[in-house]
Amino acid sequence: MTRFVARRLVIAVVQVAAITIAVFLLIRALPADPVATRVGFNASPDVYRKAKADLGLDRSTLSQLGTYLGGSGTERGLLAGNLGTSWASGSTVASEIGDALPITLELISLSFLLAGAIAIPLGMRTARRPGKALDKAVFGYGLFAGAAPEFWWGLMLVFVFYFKLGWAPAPLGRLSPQLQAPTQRTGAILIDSLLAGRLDAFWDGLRHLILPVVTLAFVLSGPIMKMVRQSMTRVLGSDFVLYAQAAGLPPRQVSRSTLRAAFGPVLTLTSILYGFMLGGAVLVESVFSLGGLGQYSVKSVLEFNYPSIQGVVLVITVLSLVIYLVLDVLLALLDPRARHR
Amino acid sequence: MTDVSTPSSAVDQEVVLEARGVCVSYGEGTNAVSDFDLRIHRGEIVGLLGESGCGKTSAALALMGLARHPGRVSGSVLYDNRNLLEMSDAELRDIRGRSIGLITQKPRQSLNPLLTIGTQISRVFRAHNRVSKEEAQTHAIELLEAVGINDASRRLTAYPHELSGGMAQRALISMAMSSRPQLLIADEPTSGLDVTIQAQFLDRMWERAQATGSAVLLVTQDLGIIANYCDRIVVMADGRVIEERTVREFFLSPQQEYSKRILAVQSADTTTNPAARRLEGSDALVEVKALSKHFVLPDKRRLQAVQSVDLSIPAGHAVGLVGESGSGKTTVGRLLVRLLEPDAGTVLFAGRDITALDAKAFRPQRARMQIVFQDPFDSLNPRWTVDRIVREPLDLHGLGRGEPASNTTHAEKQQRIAELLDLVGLSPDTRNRKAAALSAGEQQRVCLARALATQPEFLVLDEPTSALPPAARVEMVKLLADLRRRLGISYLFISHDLWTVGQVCDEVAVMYLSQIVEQGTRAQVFEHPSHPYTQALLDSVLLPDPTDRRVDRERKDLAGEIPSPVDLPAGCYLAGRCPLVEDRCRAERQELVTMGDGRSVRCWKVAPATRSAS
Amino acid sequence: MTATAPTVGHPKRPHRLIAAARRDPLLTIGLCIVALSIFLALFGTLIAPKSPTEPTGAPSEHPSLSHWMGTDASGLDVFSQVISAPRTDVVLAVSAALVSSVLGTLIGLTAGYFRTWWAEVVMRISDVLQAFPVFILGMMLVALSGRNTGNLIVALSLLYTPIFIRLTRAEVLTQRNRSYVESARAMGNSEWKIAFRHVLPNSLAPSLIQLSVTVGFGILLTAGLSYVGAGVRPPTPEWGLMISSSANQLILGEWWPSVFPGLAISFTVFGFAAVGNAIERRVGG
Amino acid sequence: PTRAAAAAGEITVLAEDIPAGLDYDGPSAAIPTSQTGMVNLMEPLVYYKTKPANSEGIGLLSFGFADANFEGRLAESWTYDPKTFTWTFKLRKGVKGCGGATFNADDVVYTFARAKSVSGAAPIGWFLSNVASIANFTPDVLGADKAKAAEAQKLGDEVKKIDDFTVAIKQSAPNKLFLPVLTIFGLGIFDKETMEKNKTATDPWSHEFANNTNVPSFGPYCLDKWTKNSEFVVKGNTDYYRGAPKVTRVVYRKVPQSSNRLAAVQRGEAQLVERLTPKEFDSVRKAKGVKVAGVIGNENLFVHMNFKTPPFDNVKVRQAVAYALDYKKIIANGYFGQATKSKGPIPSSYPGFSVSKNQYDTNIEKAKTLLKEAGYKDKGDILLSYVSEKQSILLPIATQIKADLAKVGIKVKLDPLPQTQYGDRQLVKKDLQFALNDQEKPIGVDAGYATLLFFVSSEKGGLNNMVNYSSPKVDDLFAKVKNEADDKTRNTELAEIQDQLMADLAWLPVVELKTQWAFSDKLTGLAWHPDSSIRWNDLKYAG
Ligand SMILES: Nc1ncnc2c1ncn2[C@@H]1O[C@H](COP(=O)(O)OP(=O)(O)OP(=O)(O)O)[C@@H](O)[C@H]1O
Ligand SMILES: Nc1ncnc2c1ncn2[C@@H]1O[C@H](COP(=O)(O)OP(=O)(O)OP(=O)(O)O)[C@@H](O)[C@H]1O
Ligand SMILES: [Mg+2]
Ligand SMILES: [Mg+2]
Repeated sequence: MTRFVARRLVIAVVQVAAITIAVFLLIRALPADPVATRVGFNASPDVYRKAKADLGLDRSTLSQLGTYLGGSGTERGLLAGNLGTSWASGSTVASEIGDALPITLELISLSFLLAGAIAIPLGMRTARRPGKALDKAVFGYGLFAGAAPEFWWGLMLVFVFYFKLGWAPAPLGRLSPQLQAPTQRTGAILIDSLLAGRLDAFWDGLRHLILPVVTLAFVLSGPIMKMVRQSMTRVLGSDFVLYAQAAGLPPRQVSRSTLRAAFGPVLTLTSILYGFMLGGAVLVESVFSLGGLGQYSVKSVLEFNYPSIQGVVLVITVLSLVIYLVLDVLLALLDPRARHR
Repeated sequence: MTDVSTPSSAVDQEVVLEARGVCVSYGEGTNAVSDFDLRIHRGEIVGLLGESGCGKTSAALALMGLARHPGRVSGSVLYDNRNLLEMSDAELRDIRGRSIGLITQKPRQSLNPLLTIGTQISRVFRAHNRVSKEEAQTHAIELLEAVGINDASRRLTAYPHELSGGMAQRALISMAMSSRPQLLIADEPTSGLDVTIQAQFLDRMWERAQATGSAVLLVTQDLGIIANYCDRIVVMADGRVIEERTVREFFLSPQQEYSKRILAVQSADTTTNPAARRLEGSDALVEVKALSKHFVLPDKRRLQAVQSVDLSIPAGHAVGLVGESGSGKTTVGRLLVRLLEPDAGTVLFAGRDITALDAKAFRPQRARMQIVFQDPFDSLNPRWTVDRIVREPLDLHGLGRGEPASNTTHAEKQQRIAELLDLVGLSPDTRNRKAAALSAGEQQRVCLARALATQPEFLVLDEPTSALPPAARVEMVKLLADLRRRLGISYLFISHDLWTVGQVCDEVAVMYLSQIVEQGTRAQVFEHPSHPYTQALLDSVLLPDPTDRRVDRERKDLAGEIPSPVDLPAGCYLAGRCPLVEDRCRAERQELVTMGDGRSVRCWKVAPATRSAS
Repeated sequence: MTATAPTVGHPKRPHRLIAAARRDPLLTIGLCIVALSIFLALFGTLIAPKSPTEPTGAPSEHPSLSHWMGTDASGLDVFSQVISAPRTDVVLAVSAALVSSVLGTLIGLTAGYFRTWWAEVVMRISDVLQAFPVFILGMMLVALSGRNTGNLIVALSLLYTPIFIRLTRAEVLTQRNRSYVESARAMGNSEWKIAFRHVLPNSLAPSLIQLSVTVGFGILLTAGLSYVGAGVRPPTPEWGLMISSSANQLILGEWWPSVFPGLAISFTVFGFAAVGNAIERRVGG
Repeated sequence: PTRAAAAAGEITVLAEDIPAGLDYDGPSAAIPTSQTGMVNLMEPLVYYKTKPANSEGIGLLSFGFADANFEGRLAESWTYDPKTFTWTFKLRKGVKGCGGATFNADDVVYTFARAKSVSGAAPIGWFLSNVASIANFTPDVLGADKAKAAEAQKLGDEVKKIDDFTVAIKQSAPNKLFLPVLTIFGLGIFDKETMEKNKTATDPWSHEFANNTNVPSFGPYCLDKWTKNSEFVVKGNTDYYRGAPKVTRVVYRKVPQSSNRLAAVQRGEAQLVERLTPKEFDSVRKAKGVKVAGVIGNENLFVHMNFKTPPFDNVKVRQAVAYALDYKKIIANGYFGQATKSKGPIPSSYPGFSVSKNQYDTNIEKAKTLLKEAGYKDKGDILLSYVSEKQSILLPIATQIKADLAKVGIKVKLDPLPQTQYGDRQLVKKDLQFALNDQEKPIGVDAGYATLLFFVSSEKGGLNNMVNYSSPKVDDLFAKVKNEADDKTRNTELAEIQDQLMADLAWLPVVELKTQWAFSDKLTGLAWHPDSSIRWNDLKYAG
């Protein structure tokens, strides 16, 4: 097991190194740089030149890569753990990602919880009673929920529940404008507000998450439900469940082992979706102005903000690879057959 | 034979379980089991016979009120005068596993892959007995020892996938027996097992039934098992019971057409072989010397599949290769036609070392040697029609015997395909069908036609009959024997079924754990086996004759398990199981020694001679 | 190469498909939608009652007899845009799905059949590609090469190829152990011939199922890319672009320019998903 | 939420972004929302005097170059010595910054020294000083020779502390732009004491601190809380020398979608919102509790045609385009009437503006004739670029223009580009062929500055001639304008320049549009400033 993890880690390091360099080169091939935006049009060519040199863009790509990785002078490089400074705002990329990431994690984690809460019981029930009306309804739901783009669902929900009915808060971010945000500890408002004992902020934060979470959960629950159903059907039809019944084992034990055996594929799918959503939640994030990692990454690309793009790609890729690794470890813990690989 | 004596254990007339009008259905459509009636008495062993898919398993499970997902059971099953099908879940749970035990067809799949054997056994035990976890654990060890698993306490921590099929089956038995059920339902309990292990297992089950007086419902497709172990037989076809008799009556005078047919099949004898004669090495078509092959498993362990095998197959002869599963038969077969590269040793084909040729140069040679695999469906490209399948070798090599492919016209090929189909007894209208639309027997004939297309001189037949239903099996054996006579091809006939080998081959080689342990003419090996393993192997064969039951005679058992090929013992590989074992056996590797009558044996006790300094 | 490339909408045996469709209403609906969307992709711009790229009315007109789905903020006819959009959306998604499936299947086949060191490298690369944030990759590719259909196809294909590699490779890994492969070898076929003539056709099922689903994903991702500003150029009729440029007007009560294209996407993706599902039930078992 | 907002004097302002950084020599100085942060926290030396509000109630400024146009802010009064080109400022006493520091001459000297150091990401302070001809603020500071440049970056006696409350600033030549430049956010005065406290060895001018933490100055507001990318909260500076602001707390929040900002102001969740689309402004004009008001200030919609790329190198093609556009439709459908047809490329509110005698009204026939004369052949490969972030405003207009041009036989494709890419191509690469642009507002409020910025050829020192326009006549005239002391002559020369620009169609001005805001009807005092950033100190909220 340890050897397996170690091997995977080594591969992951190579992968991350490769992607870092690839992205670096890809970015330098982009057709624009942010010098003009930095300086504005009320300036002279000298100023542009100065700003460009400031960003190091006048040097060769290789030497820029060297600086990015190894740092220069007093500035540490990536190898020393420094993601650099955002060209758009001048803050460190690490701190900006540190602000955006918890928002996304909070959003997608809640969405996955909700999606799971819908999909798992329904999937299990329909697996136990295939062909019934509920099964058909749920099947249709699964096909339909995934068919519309999530930002459209989000817009429709905002239109109905905010603009028309006025039930939902404005899609203006994580908290109401006049509410003081709780002291930042984890960056996730719900957790921070509880830590700070700020129930008002907690409820407000929760209210602001309802529509985005419902939107995402709606889209996510389809594939998860399908997988639960499929996996449960397979396990329910398997001989060992039958044998457990034939041996007169208590039902709690039987359903526990059924669940455990059906869990692997569901966990796999969920992890892959979760990894995808780190950057893929951008559409919902922008409909609701949440300012998460996805929005940050899109903004970085639109701004041609090289260090931010680089940083966000790195963070998302590393997180995804870590998720996949954890997934494999979990699968191995769950299923002894997966341990020999 | 007219004397129909009562079975050795007197059947007590007390009814344990009675099924009336049981039906099982899986969703819409016809029932898998309909109107199933059955009565089982105390201490009785009832055999349930029928072809694959006729509903045996469904019926057996229904007796416990169970059905595979998403099946439904109806009718009534009376146990202890109560209808199982109307009981609450709690009551059912109390009966299942405690009063009625189950052993299933697929032992490994029936064990929870995520839990250790120990956990599973003690869970079942604790479900029916108020004991602590520790007590259950101790009991589990006892149970495993009782079914002949050595080192039981270590096995408790093993997961099902770490066990061999035989071991998994035993774990299942110990679970089924843990609460001493009154009725044991055994659903083809030995279908995955080797003959020696099968015999061992059935003996033990029989003994236990005798000892505890519990009844057994034994589901099987094998008349040999029925004849040897059962008191009464129930025959099923298409979900219905078509015949119910005592075993002796059944074998004497089967009533139903179906029963007659299967009985006829099993007792058929096609021994019309040319007289066995031993040929000298010079005119051997295939000559194998010191062949070895190992595989590296994913966990980097080394598995020795074949070890210094010598074999010679004279032109026009059929050599049988028998042995248990995993002994390396298939590997030898694949090495001979160079589907695998050997680690060491040579394969001379018509005097030429084919292992020395490079892959490209060897390819044309393939027209001269072919192989037929065990699973005919798996061997046929599922997307191709029979026509295209049989044409493929013609496209590659032409009509064979040196004729280049480019010289062959389309018409010639069409002609040849028709001939081939006729040769293997397939009707011309199969030509445009795909494999899935053919029966297993027909599929295997297609494989044979394809193999014969280029007029090869040598054919490896790797268990060509074992995936076939009994009737088709006999037909196939007849066909093979017939073809050999007509075409004069040499066979290496691989099988673990001694009967079919006997029908086809002149010579027999017996393999055990990567080595050949005995080799000789059919008569030598079958009639006077000398190696202890060969003896046990022959003894394990269950003949479909209720008057000569294995349980009634003295047996030459092999104890214990086959060692793992990854972790071979130091001395003789059979040492752990052999009745003749001595200290020397455990210390020394054995050599294959040729004896005076031409046969070779790998056992110093049987062939003590000429042991030179190795 | 004799390998039959999977095709959507042109099944090999139409009569069988029709028979299957009759038994399966969901498949019928799916096939109708797919057929309609392909028809519109080919002829949508021709049968559109108004020009989909020029103002043909006042801005933001309500749906009416002259503008069935109203007009958008630029005065373009929404209905004409909705039915012209498959030219972009469906063509783009279908081509991306085809390109990535062919590419992915071939790479997956070679990686799975010839298990050499570079197969391992290919797999690790496709791992990373899958971990790479989709939108950044899409936006960067589009920024690099410009906002046009061809480049979007390349971007989408790059995103979807790893899925097909993975699926095909997994299937090839099981197929290569089947006896028919060994029989073909015993027959004297070369390894390449075995790979392409025997293993490939038998490893297509997962890709075939995935294909239809991928078309749906492609439509959704195209729309998503448009929403974040990396899709095709306006005023090319494209559903996602229509939604994103009209999302602002929802609050002004102008629901029609964003609701209709959203429904169009839903229908189309639903149709492809339904067909994919039917294929799955038939082929995948 | 409305509960909290009800507290009198506290307002929520929504914009598409909040300040990304506060250092005007930093990376975000060009972003309008960042400028809003700077102008509300920092105080200039002098500023324009106010004028009576327009009919919509928006306060205006008295633009010009005379002393009478200006009022003292941190400077109480000033004198100018035309012989030595030296300005002497008497500074205000007793001015306190947010951190408690007291303002004096050192702060002014520090501010200019920092500007000259060009140590920031974008040296705006230096650039403005250079534009105002402050002595020794030459391009030498950016020279390639490091040692020489380092020497040039040191502040000499061009900005000199006379005593604690007197500072003298020397120009190298007379330049009318001196006072106007001092009003600009890019020369706001730092609180030296606090800045110095936060410097580091590698960052002696505290750029990091000013940009990311707080910019210490003497302005009306003090930074309370700043969550980047989310919200920017300020409190009134109770010590502000002009009296504590009436709006005591402002929450400036980022809401990227304009429709969401609109919704928020409609529901009373925000008191002031900026940069809605014209359509959205129009939709709330009659809403209850919400007011919409605006002013035609310095925003124009232009069509840029690149002089280096055919077919636009031909003046007849440019003129044909000008005749082809349907200005009425653009005003009606693009701006909902809140715009007027432009009369020239310079904002009409700027001193020196004059109505050019060359005007182009919609005339399809004339356009067609001109194209024929020009021998125009349509290749269908013209891309009309615009900033994709402004799509909701520009797309309908671009679509209209596309249709108008199609009528005369010019086929164009729309090409929305992200702001950054647009800026890069417009300002650095200068290769946009055909572009639609509504964001060119010269910060120096003067027709002369605008000319220098946009129309003087690069060889003659033109700053940002983005269409590669080059006219000897304009260059010559500008050389005169530059050193012209007499306002009248200067204006005549500028008028001549503007005639020429319109004859050449250096830029095609389409419409002058209103800068608008939507706000609570309880909010009063809104005034327009040339950078379009609201000074929250102007406001009064009776909530
Ligand atoms: N879970 C299931 N769902 C649907 N049909 C099933 C299921 N299990 C069995 N069947 C069908 O019911 C019939 C009887 O199956 P069953 O397994 O009882 O036969 P069997 O005689 O035990 O066959 P075998 O010898 O192959 O074990 C078969 O036609 C089979 O296809
Ligand atoms: N490709 C392979 N990789 C690893 N191990 C293999 C491989 N092929 C065969 N083996 C192992 O080699 C041993 C001999 O296998 P082989 O198939 O030759 O046995 P067999 O006698 O034909 O058995 P069976 O009767 O089950 O067909 C077995 O333990 C098997 O698990
Ligand atoms: Mg069965
Ligand atoms: Mg074998």
